[in-house]
Amino acid sequence: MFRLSREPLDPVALRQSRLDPRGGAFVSFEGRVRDQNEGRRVLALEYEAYGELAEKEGARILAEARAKFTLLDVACAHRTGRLGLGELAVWVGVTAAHRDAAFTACRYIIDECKVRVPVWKKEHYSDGASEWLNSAVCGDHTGLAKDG
Amino acid sequence: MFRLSREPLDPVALRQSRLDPRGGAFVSFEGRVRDQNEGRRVLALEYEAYGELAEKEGARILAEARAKFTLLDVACAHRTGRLGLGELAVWVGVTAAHRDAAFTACRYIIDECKVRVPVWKKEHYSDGASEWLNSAVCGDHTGLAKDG
Amino acid sequence: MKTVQLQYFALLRDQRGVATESLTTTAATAGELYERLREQHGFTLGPAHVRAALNGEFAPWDAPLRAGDTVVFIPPVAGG
Amino acid sequence: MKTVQLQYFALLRDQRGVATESLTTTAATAGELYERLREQHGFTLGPAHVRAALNGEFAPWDAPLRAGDTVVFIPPVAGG
Repeated sequence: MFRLSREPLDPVALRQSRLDPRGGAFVSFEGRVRDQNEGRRVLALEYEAYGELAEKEGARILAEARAKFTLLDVACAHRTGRLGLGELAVWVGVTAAHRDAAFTACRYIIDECKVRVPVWKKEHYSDGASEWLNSAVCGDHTGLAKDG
Repeated sequence: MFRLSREPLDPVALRQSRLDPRGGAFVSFEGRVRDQNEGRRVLALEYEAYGELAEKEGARILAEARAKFTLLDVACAHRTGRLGLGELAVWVGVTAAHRDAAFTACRYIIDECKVRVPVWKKEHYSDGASEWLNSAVCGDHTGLAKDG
Repeated sequence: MKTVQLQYFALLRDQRGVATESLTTTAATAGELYERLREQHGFTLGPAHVRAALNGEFAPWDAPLRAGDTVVFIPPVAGG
Repeated sequence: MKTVQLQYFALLRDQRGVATESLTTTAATAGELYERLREQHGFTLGPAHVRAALNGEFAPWDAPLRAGDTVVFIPPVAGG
Protein backbone atom coordinates (compact mmCIF):
# COMPACT_ATOMS: atom_id res chain seq x y z
CA MET A 1 0.00 0.00 0.00
CA PHE A 2 1.42 3.36 -1.09
CA ARG A 3 -0.55 6.49 -0.43
CA LEU A 4 -0.27 10.26 -0.42
CA SER A 5 -2.04 12.12 2.33
CA ARG A 6 -2.92 15.78 2.76
CA GLU A 7 -3.86 14.98 6.37
CA PRO A 8 -1.27 14.40 9.12
CA LEU A 9 0.11 10.85 9.11
CA ASP A 10 -0.62 8.82 12.21
CA PRO A 11 2.32 6.44 12.76
CA VAL A 12 0.49 4.57 15.50
CA ALA A 13 -2.47 3.81 13.25
CA LEU A 14 -0.21 3.04 10.30
CA ARG A 15 1.80 0.55 12.35
CA GLN A 16 -1.32 -0.98 13.87
CA SER A 17 -2.85 -1.55 10.44
CA ARG A 18 0.21 -3.50 9.26
CA LEU A 19 0.69 -5.92 12.17
CA ASP A 20 0.95 -9.49 11.02
CA PRO A 21 -0.22 -12.28 13.32
CA ARG A 22 2.53 -14.49 11.94
CA GLY A 23 4.96 -12.33 13.86
CA GLY A 24 8.60 -12.00 12.94
CA ALA A 25 10.43 -8.76 12.24
CA PHE A 26 8.86 -5.35 11.72
CA VAL A 27 11.05 -2.42 10.67
CA SER A 28 9.67 1.06 10.25
CA PHE A 29 11.12 4.35 9.09
CA GLU A 30 9.77 7.78 10.00
CA GLY A 31 11.04 10.89 8.24
CA ARG A 32 10.24 14.06 10.15
CA VAL A 33 10.71 17.74 9.34
CA ARG A 34 14.14 18.71 10.61
CA ASP A 35 14.96 21.96 12.36
CA GLN A 36 17.85 22.62 10.01
CA ASN A 37 19.26 21.74 6.63
CA GLU A 38 22.83 22.56 5.61
CA GLY A 39 23.14 25.08 8.39
CA ARG A 40 19.93 26.99 7.68
CA ARG A 41 17.16 27.04 10.26
CA VAL A 42 14.01 25.43 8.86
CA LEU A 43 10.62 26.66 10.12
CA ALA A 44 8.29 24.69 7.89
CA LEU A 45 8.11 22.58 4.76
CA GLU A 46 5.77 22.32 1.87
CA TYR A 47 5.41 19.04 -0.01
CA GLU A 48 3.85 19.02 -3.43
CA ALA A 49 3.17 15.85 -5.39
CA TYR A 50 2.20 14.93 -8.91
CA GLY A 51 -0.39 12.66 -7.37
CA GLU A 52 -1.29 10.38 -10.27
CA LEU A 53 2.29 9.47 -11.12
CA ALA A 54 3.51 9.51 -7.51
CA GLU A 55 1.01 6.83 -6.54
CA LYS A 56 1.92 4.67 -9.53
CA GLU A 57 5.65 5.00 -8.92
CA GLY A 58 5.25 4.40 -5.18
CA ALA A 59 3.25 1.24 -5.84
CA ARG A 60 5.93 0.07 -8.28
CA ILE A 61 8.64 0.53 -5.65
CA LEU A 62 6.66 -1.54 -3.13
CA ALA A 63 6.12 -4.26 -5.75
CA GLU A 64 9.87 -4.29 -6.49
CA ALA A 65 10.62 -4.69 -2.77
CA ARG A 66 8.23 -7.66 -2.59
CA ALA A 67 9.91 -9.22 -5.63
CA LYS A 68 13.47 -8.70 -4.36
CA PHE A 69 12.99 -9.72 -0.72
CA THR A 70 10.92 -12.29 1.17
CA LEU A 71 8.33 -10.12 2.88
CA LEU A 72 4.99 -10.50 4.58
CA ASP A 73 3.86 -6.89 4.19
CA VAL A 74 5.02 -3.49 2.94
CA ALA A 75 3.48 -0.05 3.22
CA CYS A 76 4.48 3.55 2.62
CA ALA A 77 2.66 6.82 3.20
CA HIS A 78 3.84 10.28 2.17
CA ARG A 79 2.47 13.55 3.39
CA THR A 80 1.71 16.53 1.15
CA GLY A 81 0.92 20.15 1.99
CA ARG A 82 2.49 22.39 4.61
CA LEU A 83 4.24 20.71 7.59
CA GLY A 84 5.64 22.20 10.76
CA LEU A 85 8.81 21.24 12.61
CA GLY A 86 8.85 17.62 13.75
CA GLU A 87 5.82 16.63 11.70
CA LEU A 88 5.86 13.25 9.99
CA ALA A 89 6.61 13.57 6.26
CA VAL A 90 7.03 9.93 5.28
CA TRP A 91 6.43 6.56 6.89
CA VAL A 92 7.60 3.13 5.69
CA GLY A 93 6.75 -0.15 7.41
CA VAL A 94 7.94 -3.63 6.45
CA THR A 95 7.10 -7.00 8.02
CA ALA A 96 9.09 -10.15 7.27
CA ALA A 97 9.81 -13.48 8.90
CA HIS A 98 13.49 -12.48 9.19
CA ARG A 99 15.01 -9.17 10.15
CA ASP A 100 17.55 -9.04 7.35
CA ALA A 101 14.79 -8.84 4.73
CA ALA A 102 12.81 -6.33 6.78
CA PHE A 103 15.75 -3.95 7.22
CA THR A 104 16.96 -4.23 3.64
CA ALA A 105 13.51 -3.76 2.14
CA CYS A 106 12.64 -0.79 4.37
CA ARG A 107 15.86 0.92 3.33
CA TYR A 108 15.27 0.08 -0.33
CA ILE A 109 11.78 1.57 -0.26
CA ILE A 110 12.73 4.89 1.32
CA ASP A 111 15.84 5.27 -0.86
CA GLU A 112 13.91 4.63 -4.06
CA CYS A 113 10.99 6.84 -3.02
CA LYS A 114 13.34 9.75 -2.41
CA VAL A 115 14.77 9.68 -5.91
CA ARG A 116 11.86 8.40 -8.00
CA VAL A 117 8.49 9.47 -6.61
CA PRO A 118 7.46 12.88 -7.98
CA VAL A 119 7.20 14.75 -4.71
CA TRP A 120 8.86 18.10 -4.16
CA LYS A 121 9.91 19.81 -0.99
CA LYS A 122 10.04 23.55 -0.43
CA GLU A 123 11.82 24.61 2.74
CA HIS A 124 10.90 27.82 4.52
CA TYR A 125 13.79 29.31 6.50
CA SER A 126 13.95 31.55 9.53
CA ASP A 127 15.43 34.37 7.40
CA GLY A 128 12.22 34.53 5.35
CA ALA A 129 13.68 32.76 2.31
CA SER A 130 12.29 29.57 0.85
CA GLU A 131 13.68 27.10 -1.64
CA TRP A 132 12.69 24.04 -3.67
CA LEU A 133 15.17 21.35 -2.68
CA ASN A 134 17.49 19.94 -5.35
CA SER A 135 16.39 22.61 -7.84
CA ALA A 136 19.16 25.19 -7.45
CA VAL A 137 20.06 26.91 -10.74
CA CYS A 138 23.49 25.35 -10.93
CA GLY A 139 22.23 22.26 -9.15
CA ASP A 140 23.35 18.80 -9.98
CA HIS A 141 21.99 15.57 -8.57
CA THR A 142 24.68 14.97 -6.00
CA GLY A 143 22.55 16.26 -3.16
CA LEU A 144 19.57 14.08 -3.98
CA ALA A 145 19.79 11.39 -1.37
CA LYS A 146 21.45 13.36 1.38
CA ASP A 147 18.66 14.52 3.62
CA GLY A 148 16.58 12.58 6.11
CA MET B 1 18.36 3.34 27.49
CA PHE B 2 18.46 -0.45 27.62
CA ARG B 3 15.99 -2.27 29.78
CA LEU B 4 14.56 -5.69 30.48
CA SER B 5 10.87 -5.95 31.19
CA ARG B 6 8.75 -8.71 32.66
CA GLU B 7 5.67 -6.72 31.60
CA PRO B 8 4.45 -6.55 27.99
CA LEU B 9 6.35 -3.96 25.91
CA ASP B 10 4.26 -1.10 24.58
CA PRO B 11 5.77 -0.04 21.22
CA VAL B 12 3.55 3.04 21.04
CA ALA B 13 4.73 4.32 24.41
CA LEU B 14 8.34 3.35 23.65
CA ARG B 15 8.28 5.26 20.39
CA GLN B 16 6.52 8.24 21.93
CA SER B 17 9.13 8.49 24.67
CA ARG B 18 11.98 8.69 22.13
CA LEU B 19 10.63 11.34 19.75
CA ASP B 20 13.13 14.10 19.15
CA PRO B 21 11.88 17.61 18.41
CA ARG B 22 14.88 18.13 16.12
CA GLY B 23 13.21 15.73 13.74
CA GLY B 24 15.13 13.77 11.15
CA ALA B 25 15.05 10.00 10.75
CA PHE B 26 13.60 7.49 13.19
CA VAL B 27 14.07 3.75 12.55
CA SER B 28 12.56 1.13 14.79
CA PHE B 29 12.73 -2.64 14.93
CA GLU B 30 10.14 -4.90 16.51
CA GLY B 31 10.83 -8.57 17.02
CA ARG B 32 7.68 -10.58 17.63
CA VAL B 33 7.06 -14.21 18.53
CA ARG B 34 6.76 -16.10 15.28
CA ASP B 35 4.24 -18.83 14.60
CA GLN B 36 6.96 -21.18 13.40
CA ASN B 37 10.66 -21.82 13.53
CA GLU B 38 12.44 -24.20 11.17
CA GLY B 39 9.18 -25.87 10.27
CA ARG B 40 7.92 -26.45 13.82
CA ARG B 41 4.77 -24.74 14.98
CA VAL B 42 5.51 -22.42 17.90
CA LEU B 43 2.80 -21.84 20.50
CA ALA B 44 4.67 -19.72 23.01
CA LEU B 45 8.12 -18.58 24.07
CA GLU B 46 9.88 -18.16 27.34
CA TYR B 47 12.66 -15.58 27.67
CA GLU B 48 15.03 -15.82 30.57
CA ALA B 49 17.73 -13.23 31.28
CA TYR B 50 20.77 -12.94 33.48
CA GLY B 51 19.48 -9.51 34.40
CA GLU B 52 22.53 -7.86 35.92
CA LEU B 53 24.86 -8.71 33.04
CA ALA B 54 22.17 -8.33 30.36
CA GLU B 55 21.57 -4.73 31.35
CA LYS B 56 25.29 -3.95 31.41
CA GLU B 57 25.91 -5.57 28.05
CA GLY B 58 22.83 -3.94 26.50
CA ALA B 59 23.97 -0.52 27.72
CA ARG B 60 27.43 -1.17 26.26
CA ILE B 61 25.94 -2.00 22.88
CA LEU B 62 23.95 1.24 22.86
CA ALA B 63 27.07 3.20 23.84
CA GLU B 64 28.99 1.55 21.00
CA ALA B 65 26.26 2.53 18.54
CA ARG B 66 26.47 6.14 19.72
CA ALA B 67 30.25 6.09 19.32
CA LYS B 68 30.18 4.54 15.84
CA PHE B 69 27.33 6.54 14.29
CA THR B 70 26.04 10.11 14.54
CA LEU B 71 22.83 9.66 16.50
CA LEU B 72 20.39 11.75 18.47
CA ASP B 73 18.90 8.92 20.52
CA VAL B 74 19.01 5.15 20.97
CA ALA B 75 16.87 2.80 23.01
CA CYS B 76 16.28 -0.92 23.36
CA ALA B 77 13.86 -2.92 25.46
CA HIS B 78 13.77 -6.70 25.81
CA ARG B 79 10.95 -8.74 27.21
CA THR B 80 11.41 -11.61 29.64
CA GLY B 81 8.97 -14.26 30.85
CA ARG B 82 6.40 -16.20 28.87
CA LEU B 83 5.14 -14.69 25.60
CA GLY B 84 2.33 -15.77 23.32
CA LEU B 85 2.22 -15.73 19.52
CA GLY B 86 2.71 -12.25 18.04
CA GLU B 87 3.80 -10.68 21.32
CA LEU B 88 6.62 -8.15 21.22
CA ALA B 89 9.91 -9.68 22.39
CA VAL B 90 12.35 -6.88 21.57
CA TRP B 91 12.12 -3.25 20.49
CA VAL B 92 14.91 -1.02 19.18
CA GLY B 93 14.47 2.66 18.28
CA VAL B 94 17.09 5.00 16.83
CA THR B 95 16.80 8.70 15.97
CA ALA B 96 19.37 10.51 13.83
CA ALA B 97 19.56 13.56 11.62
CA HIS B 98 20.18 11.29 8.62
CA ARG B 99 18.56 8.02 7.71
CA ASP B 100 21.75 6.17 6.88
CA ALA B 101 22.97 6.42 10.48
CA ALA B 102 19.54 5.53 11.84
CA PHE B 103 19.22 2.35 9.75
CA THR B 104 22.80 1.21 10.30
CA ALA B 105 22.70 1.80 14.05
CA CYS B 106 19.33 0.10 14.51
CA ARG B 107 20.63 -2.95 12.69
CA TYR B 108 23.87 -2.90 14.66
CA ILE B 109 22.03 -2.81 17.96
CA ILE B 110 19.68 -5.72 17.27
CA ASP B 111 22.46 -7.83 15.72
CA GLU B 112 24.77 -7.33 18.68
CA CYS B 113 21.99 -7.84 21.24
CA LYS B 114 21.12 -11.19 19.70
CA VAL B 115 24.62 -12.57 20.08
CA ARG B 116 25.90 -10.81 23.20
CA VAL B 117 23.14 -10.05 25.69
CA PRO B 118 22.60 -13.00 28.07
CA VAL B 119 18.98 -13.71 27.26
CA TRP B 120 17.75 -17.19 26.43
CA LYS B 121 14.74 -18.32 24.51
CA LYS B 122 12.80 -21.51 25.08
CA GLU B 123 10.31 -22.36 22.37
CA HIS B 124 7.19 -24.38 23.14
CA TYR B 125 5.92 -26.35 20.14
CA SER B 126 2.50 -27.63 19.18
CA ASP B 127 3.70 -31.25 19.60
CA GLY B 128 4.28 -30.62 23.31
CA ALA B 129 8.06 -30.40 23.03
CA SER B 130 10.11 -27.41 24.10
CA GLU B 131 13.69 -26.41 23.45
CA TRP B 132 16.29 -23.84 24.46
CA LEU B 133 17.35 -22.21 21.21
CA ASN B 134 21.00 -22.56 20.11
CA SER B 135 21.67 -25.10 22.88
CA ALA B 136 21.30 -28.36 20.99
CA VAL B 137 23.73 -31.06 22.16
CA CYS B 138 25.71 -31.04 18.93
CA GLY B 139 24.98 -27.38 18.46
CA ASP B 140 27.46 -24.97 17.06
CA HIS B 141 27.10 -21.21 16.73
CA THR B 142 26.06 -21.13 13.10
CA GLY B 143 22.41 -20.75 13.90
CA LEU B 144 22.93 -17.83 16.24
CA ALA B 145 21.86 -14.87 14.15
CA LYS B 146 19.31 -16.60 11.97
CA ASP B 147 16.00 -15.97 13.61
CA GLY B 148 13.90 -12.82 13.72
CA MET C 1 -0.03 21.78 -34.91
CA LYS C 2 -1.54 20.00 -31.93
CA THR C 3 -2.98 21.05 -28.61
CA VAL C 4 -1.62 19.53 -25.38
CA GLN C 5 -2.42 20.06 -21.70
CA LEU C 6 0.48 21.08 -19.48
CA GLN C 7 0.73 20.75 -15.70
CA TYR C 8 3.51 22.44 -13.76
CA PHE C 9 4.87 21.54 -10.34
CA ALA C 10 7.30 23.01 -7.82
CA LEU C 11 10.01 25.25 -9.31
CA LEU C 12 8.61 25.02 -12.83
CA ARG C 13 5.19 26.14 -11.62
CA ASP C 14 6.80 29.09 -9.84
CA GLN C 15 8.80 30.02 -12.93
CA ARG C 16 5.89 29.54 -15.34
CA GLY C 17 3.47 31.36 -13.05
CA VAL C 18 0.57 29.00 -13.72
CA ALA C 19 -0.21 25.42 -12.64
CA THR C 20 -1.84 24.30 -15.89
CA GLU C 21 -2.17 25.55 -19.42
CA SER C 22 -3.50 24.40 -22.75
CA LEU C 23 -0.91 24.92 -25.50
CA THR C 24 -0.98 24.60 -29.27
CA THR C 25 2.45 23.69 -30.56
CA THR C 26 4.39 22.35 -33.54
CA ALA C 27 6.93 20.61 -31.23
CA ALA C 28 7.28 16.98 -32.32
CA THR C 29 8.65 15.55 -29.06
CA ALA C 30 8.51 16.15 -25.31
CA GLY C 31 12.13 17.31 -25.41
CA GLU C 32 11.51 19.80 -28.17
CA LEU C 33 8.56 21.24 -26.26
CA TYR C 34 10.62 21.57 -23.09
CA GLU C 35 13.41 23.44 -24.89
CA ARG C 36 10.93 25.90 -26.37
CA LEU C 37 9.17 26.52 -23.07
CA ARG C 38 12.50 26.85 -21.30
CA GLU C 39 13.59 29.58 -23.72
CA GLN C 40 10.23 31.31 -23.57
CA HIS C 41 9.83 31.31 -19.77
CA GLY C 42 13.43 31.25 -18.62
CA PHE C 43 13.25 27.88 -16.82
CA THR C 44 16.54 27.52 -14.99
CA LEU C 45 16.61 23.71 -15.01
CA GLY C 46 18.40 22.12 -17.96
CA PRO C 47 16.93 18.95 -19.48
CA ALA C 48 19.53 16.83 -17.66
CA HIS C 49 17.72 17.70 -14.41
CA VAL C 50 14.18 17.29 -15.67
CA ARG C 51 12.14 14.26 -16.74
CA ALA C 52 9.09 14.18 -18.97
CA ALA C 53 5.80 12.45 -18.24
CA LEU C 54 3.10 11.92 -20.85
CA ASN C 55 -0.43 10.99 -19.79
CA GLY C 56 0.62 10.05 -16.27
CA GLU C 57 3.69 7.96 -17.14
CA PHE C 58 7.38 8.75 -17.39
CA ALA C 59 8.42 9.12 -21.04
CA PRO C 60 11.76 9.60 -22.81
CA TRP C 61 12.62 13.01 -24.20
CA ASP C 62 12.17 11.76 -27.77
CA ALA C 63 8.62 10.52 -27.11
CA PRO C 64 6.33 11.98 -29.81
CA LEU C 65 3.68 14.48 -28.75
CA ARG C 66 0.12 13.73 -29.78
CA ALA C 67 -2.94 15.94 -29.76
CA GLY C 68 -4.66 15.80 -26.38
CA ASP C 69 -1.59 14.57 -24.45
CA THR C 70 -1.18 15.63 -20.85
CA VAL C 71 2.44 16.73 -20.46
CA VAL C 72 4.30 17.19 -17.19
CA PHE C 73 7.93 18.20 -16.82
CA ILE C 74 9.33 16.84 -13.58
CA PRO C 75 11.98 18.81 -11.68
CA PRO C 76 14.40 16.90 -9.42
CA VAL C 77 12.27 15.14 -6.84
CA ALA C 78 12.88 15.58 -3.12
CA GLY C 79 10.45 13.54 -1.09
CA GLY C 80 10.80 12.12 2.38
CA MET D 1 39.41 -24.54 49.11
CA LYS D 2 37.06 -21.64 48.58
CA THR D 3 33.34 -21.19 48.55
CA VAL D 4 31.65 -19.57 45.51
CA GLN D 5 28.04 -18.81 44.63
CA LEU D 6 26.73 -20.30 41.39
CA GLN D 7 23.73 -19.17 39.37
CA TYR D 8 22.36 -21.28 36.54
CA PHE D 9 20.28 -20.19 33.57
CA ALA D 10 18.38 -21.80 30.71
CA LEU D 11 19.67 -25.23 29.63
CA LEU D 12 22.29 -25.35 32.40
CA ARG D 13 19.63 -24.68 35.05
CA ASP D 14 17.50 -27.47 33.61
CA GLN D 15 20.45 -29.87 33.57
CA ARG D 16 21.68 -28.89 37.04
CA GLY D 17 18.18 -28.95 38.49
CA VAL D 18 18.70 -25.87 40.66
CA ALA D 19 18.93 -22.14 39.94
CA THR D 20 21.59 -21.33 42.54
CA GLU D 21 24.00 -23.16 44.75
CA SER D 22 26.83 -22.47 47.12
CA LEU D 23 29.84 -24.63 46.34
CA THR D 24 33.15 -25.28 48.04
CA THR D 25 35.79 -26.16 45.48
CA THR D 26 39.51 -26.50 44.86
CA ALA D 27 39.12 -25.40 41.20
CA ALA D 28 41.60 -22.62 40.49
CA THR D 29 39.88 -21.08 37.47
CA ALA D 30 36.42 -20.63 36.01
CA GLY D 31 37.27 -23.09 33.26
CA GLU D 32 38.43 -25.75 35.71
CA LEU D 33 35.21 -25.37 37.69
CA TYR D 34 33.07 -25.69 34.55
CA GLU D 35 34.82 -28.89 33.49
CA ARG D 36 34.27 -30.45 36.92
CA LEU D 37 30.61 -29.46 37.03
CA ARG D 38 30.11 -30.65 33.48
CA GLU D 39 31.45 -34.08 34.34
CA GLN D 40 29.49 -34.23 37.59
CA HIS D 41 26.11 -33.13 36.19
CA GLY D 42 26.42 -34.22 32.57
CA PHE D 43 26.15 -30.76 31.04
CA THR D 44 25.85 -31.28 27.30
CA LEU D 45 27.41 -27.95 26.27
CA GLY D 46 31.15 -28.01 25.72
CA PRO D 47 33.22 -25.02 26.85
CA ALA D 48 33.40 -23.71 23.28
CA HIS D 49 29.67 -22.94 23.55
CA VAL D 50 29.69 -21.48 27.03
CA ARG D 51 31.10 -18.26 28.50
CA ALA D 52 31.97 -17.54 32.09
CA ALA D 53 30.92 -14.52 34.12
CA LEU D 54 32.43 -13.60 37.46
CA ASN D 55 30.69 -11.13 39.74
CA GLY D 56 28.42 -9.83 37.00
CA GLU D 57 31.04 -9.45 34.25
CA PHE D 58 32.21 -11.68 31.44
CA ALA D 59 35.52 -13.32 32.32
CA PRO D 60 38.00 -15.53 30.43
CA TRP D 61 38.11 -19.25 31.21
CA ASP D 62 41.47 -18.84 32.90
CA ALA D 63 40.20 -16.17 35.31
CA PRO D 64 41.15 -17.21 38.88
CA LEU D 65 38.34 -18.07 41.28
CA ARG D 66 38.29 -16.24 44.59
CA ALA D 67 36.34 -16.96 47.74
CA GLY D 68 32.94 -15.32 47.61
CA ASP D 69 32.83 -14.98 43.81
CA THR D 70 29.49 -15.19 42.07
CA VAL D 71 29.96 -17.50 39.09
CA VAL D 72 27.63 -17.83 36.11
CA PHE D 73 28.15 -20.08 33.10
CA ILE D 74 26.42 -18.63 30.08
CA PRO D 75 24.93 -20.95 27.44
CA PRO D 76 24.60 -19.67 23.86
CA VAL D 77 22.36 -16.61 24.03
CA ALA D 78 19.24 -16.32 21.90
CA GLY D 79 17.52 -13.02 22.50
CA GLY D 80 15.22 -11.04 20.24
